[in-house]
Amino acid sequence: MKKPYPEATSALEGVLFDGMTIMAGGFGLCGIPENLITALRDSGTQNITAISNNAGIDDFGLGLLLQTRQIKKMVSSYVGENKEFERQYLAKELELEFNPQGTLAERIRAGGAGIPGFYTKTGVGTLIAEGKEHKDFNGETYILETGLIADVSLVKAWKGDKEGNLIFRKTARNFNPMMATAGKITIAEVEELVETGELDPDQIHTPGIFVQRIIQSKDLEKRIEHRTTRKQGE
Amino acid sequence: MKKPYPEATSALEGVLFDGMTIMAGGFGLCGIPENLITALRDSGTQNITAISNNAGIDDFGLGLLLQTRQIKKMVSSYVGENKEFERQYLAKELELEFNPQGTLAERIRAGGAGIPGFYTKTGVGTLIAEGKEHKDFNGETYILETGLIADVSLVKAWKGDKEGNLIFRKTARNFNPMMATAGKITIAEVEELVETGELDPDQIHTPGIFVQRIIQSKDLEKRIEHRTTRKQGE
Amino acid sequence: MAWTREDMARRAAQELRDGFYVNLGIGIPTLVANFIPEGINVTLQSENGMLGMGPFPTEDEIDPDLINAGKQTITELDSTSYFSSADSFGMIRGGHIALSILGAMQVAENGDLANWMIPGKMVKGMGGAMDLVAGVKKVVVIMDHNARDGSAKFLKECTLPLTGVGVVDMIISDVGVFTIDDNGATLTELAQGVTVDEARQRTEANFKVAEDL
Amino acid sequence: MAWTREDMARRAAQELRDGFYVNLGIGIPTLVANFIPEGINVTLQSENGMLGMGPFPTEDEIDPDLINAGKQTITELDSTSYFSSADSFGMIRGGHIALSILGAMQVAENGDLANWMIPGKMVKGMGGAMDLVAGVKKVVVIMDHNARDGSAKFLKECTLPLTGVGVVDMIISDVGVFTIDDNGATLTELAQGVTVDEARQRTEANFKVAEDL
Repeated sequence: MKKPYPEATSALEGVLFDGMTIMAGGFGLCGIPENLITALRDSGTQNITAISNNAGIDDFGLGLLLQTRQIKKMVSSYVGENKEFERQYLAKELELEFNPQGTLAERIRAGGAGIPGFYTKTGVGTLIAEGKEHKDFNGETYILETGLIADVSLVKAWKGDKEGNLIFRKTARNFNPMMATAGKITIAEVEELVETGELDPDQIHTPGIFVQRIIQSKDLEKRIEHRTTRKQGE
Repeated sequence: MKKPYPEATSALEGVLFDGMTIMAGGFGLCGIPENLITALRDSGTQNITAISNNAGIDDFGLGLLLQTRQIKKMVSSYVGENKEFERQYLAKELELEFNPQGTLAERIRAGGAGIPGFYTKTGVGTLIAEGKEHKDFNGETYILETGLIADVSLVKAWKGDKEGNLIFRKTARNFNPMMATAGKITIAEVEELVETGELDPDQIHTPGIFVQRIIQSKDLEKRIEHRTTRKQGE
Repeated sequence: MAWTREDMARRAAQELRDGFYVNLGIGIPTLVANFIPEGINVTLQSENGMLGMGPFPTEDEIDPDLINAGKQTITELDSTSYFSSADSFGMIRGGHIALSILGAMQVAENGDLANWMIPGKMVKGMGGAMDLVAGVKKVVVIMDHNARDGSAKFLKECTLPLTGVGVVDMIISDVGVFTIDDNGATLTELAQGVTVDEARQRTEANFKVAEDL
Repeated sequence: MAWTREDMARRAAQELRDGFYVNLGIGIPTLVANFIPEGINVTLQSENGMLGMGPFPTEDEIDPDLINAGKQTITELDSTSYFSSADSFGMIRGGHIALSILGAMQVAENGDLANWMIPGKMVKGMGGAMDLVAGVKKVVVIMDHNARDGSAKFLKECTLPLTGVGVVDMIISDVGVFTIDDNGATLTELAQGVTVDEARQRTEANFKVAEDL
């Protein structure tokens, strides 16, 4: 039951299949599993349903899998940064399911926590509510949303140990912790893979039980979408 | 909007009323808000509904409020450690609502997160399921449980800063983080109240938004229920 | 001379109260952070998982792991905490954020909001907007009072797909300020140089006019 | 000579597999930790919010902030992580724990379990038992085969209020081992000195007998 793998390609071995559902962590390009996405592209796996808050940009993140037409369907809250996405979607080559961002996050958390459904007021009275069960609690109306799980979750953390315990850094945390819980198999890439015992047990964001395989990232680019700055002294 | 208060009595001022619902953190006697419980007892507030995993022991924890008959109803998962509780319950002086521990934890988390109801398979086919809505998901039956909130939540953390950011220690974390989110007013007591900026933002378990008042604990006893040891070298 | 974008942002900043936790949308709402009144301490939430958002970084401070919900690089403060997207939207959905300020394509007189989708055009997605308007206690819209073609955006009923039903509490536009509650909409302030008549002309929604105008 | 408590714990330990995450109940199940086979690495979960539970502390190591679900003082390991009760039961309910070993008052031949309540007696509460049996992949019961008055505890149907319906996969008692699946219960092992006849005599439940017995 050794969790560490030498690199992304071997870490994906034996768990991929055409038509599978993948979750990929990240918000925009922040905190995305770069190595694992590249390896998934190179695997040639087809007809993927990808659950990810965004769809990357044309030449980075999940955009890489759109270029190669490996994605059949996206479940996301916002895909505005990707021209190839737009082209495929308008050409009906790609299915798309929009979820409000908080509903998406909660559905993934629910999937990992054995909650098959929960009620939320997000989206009541909008297109999102169509066809969903409505129920009143204390005089307010809510809609039923269901839990989500994935065949494989790909997550990115800052530090990890050989037991699979993970620590995230700043806003690169985002969807990664919930996705780690919602994958039948979860594979993590970390910037620093340390010996078990080096992480403070009170500070572990994702306990190792949720992580089946782990690699240390190589050649991370960590691209920035909107480099916005102020002048020194402002 | 100053959150720090000098001690427990002043921290409770203006938020207590007879018939109120209180959440109190802790598992057994581990991680309980000792100072705040004592101050709540001394306030004389009556007819309290107390949501807490356990009911303390006769002379410690919530047991103090049972001695003084301030609690009308307990919502708990296990109350086996408290003789006074047993006496009052059998004499019908005290109402009791048992929740499976995980359901209780999730109901509190849901209450804080704006989820009025969720489905779980815990308790299906048992007394717990009686009168609750049943629903099938993917061929399995689940029951509907509702979110819980409190007028005031009393929580105990290890460290806190003046913004109300909290860090818990070891298994003293337990129910405290969710209860912090589920109180209309949340009051925290911490072993060490530090200046804002001293806590690592990646390591904060409870963001200050959930904490309205904070005190530094005085004279903590941190009583141990079952002191179980091994011999040196075993 | 109606209000500029800065005027609108400055006016929106007057809705801030000391100790508020606030979420600012992308665009003009972001400018509100520049006009926080003296002595008022507010904490900005970024729904991608941060409380206590600081200013944009200097070139030296740029950190790819630290962005806001608009995917811009930002900085942290002494008070900052980070959390997951699930915890972030638990905070939002659970009603812990006092105020959300965001943009709009259309607002209806009952507070309906449309700001995420134009049928027939490529849809980018609602992001966190539906969660914010459903969960945050008070929702303030900052918008140009009319569309580029001059058509009204404050309407009897929204014609675009909704983001939320009856969620908007206040509109701040170049024309002035409208409040919306169970009794309908009320024009409560006029931008300098704008008359009640002009406000009516540029608005489709029914609204009352506050007595002091 | 039937199995002792230690024998039962030792037999239960054979259900452990390398890499398993396991939750051990209070009482005899706790003893299982003493019999983990050589070369098998298991991680113990404590539902009050800990993964990677270590042994009891020495006097010097006692820490009031570090207890197990039985409220006993314990220690941590290199692999330990701590989390909230909500996260802990998310782990349990979500099916991430491979094996739960716990005690029972009664088990029915279809796997129904009763272990939390005797009507008319003071009820202490179910704690995490209902969550564990509903969420954990495999549930093993360790129990004395008969009650103190000699009555059967492995029954056609439980008479006490249930903890879970059809949740028990295996019973390890002083009599031997029974497995339970969709086809009913099967006696698969006998404790030394116990005959199939004796097992039948001491059991109310219907069960098949494995061919090799």
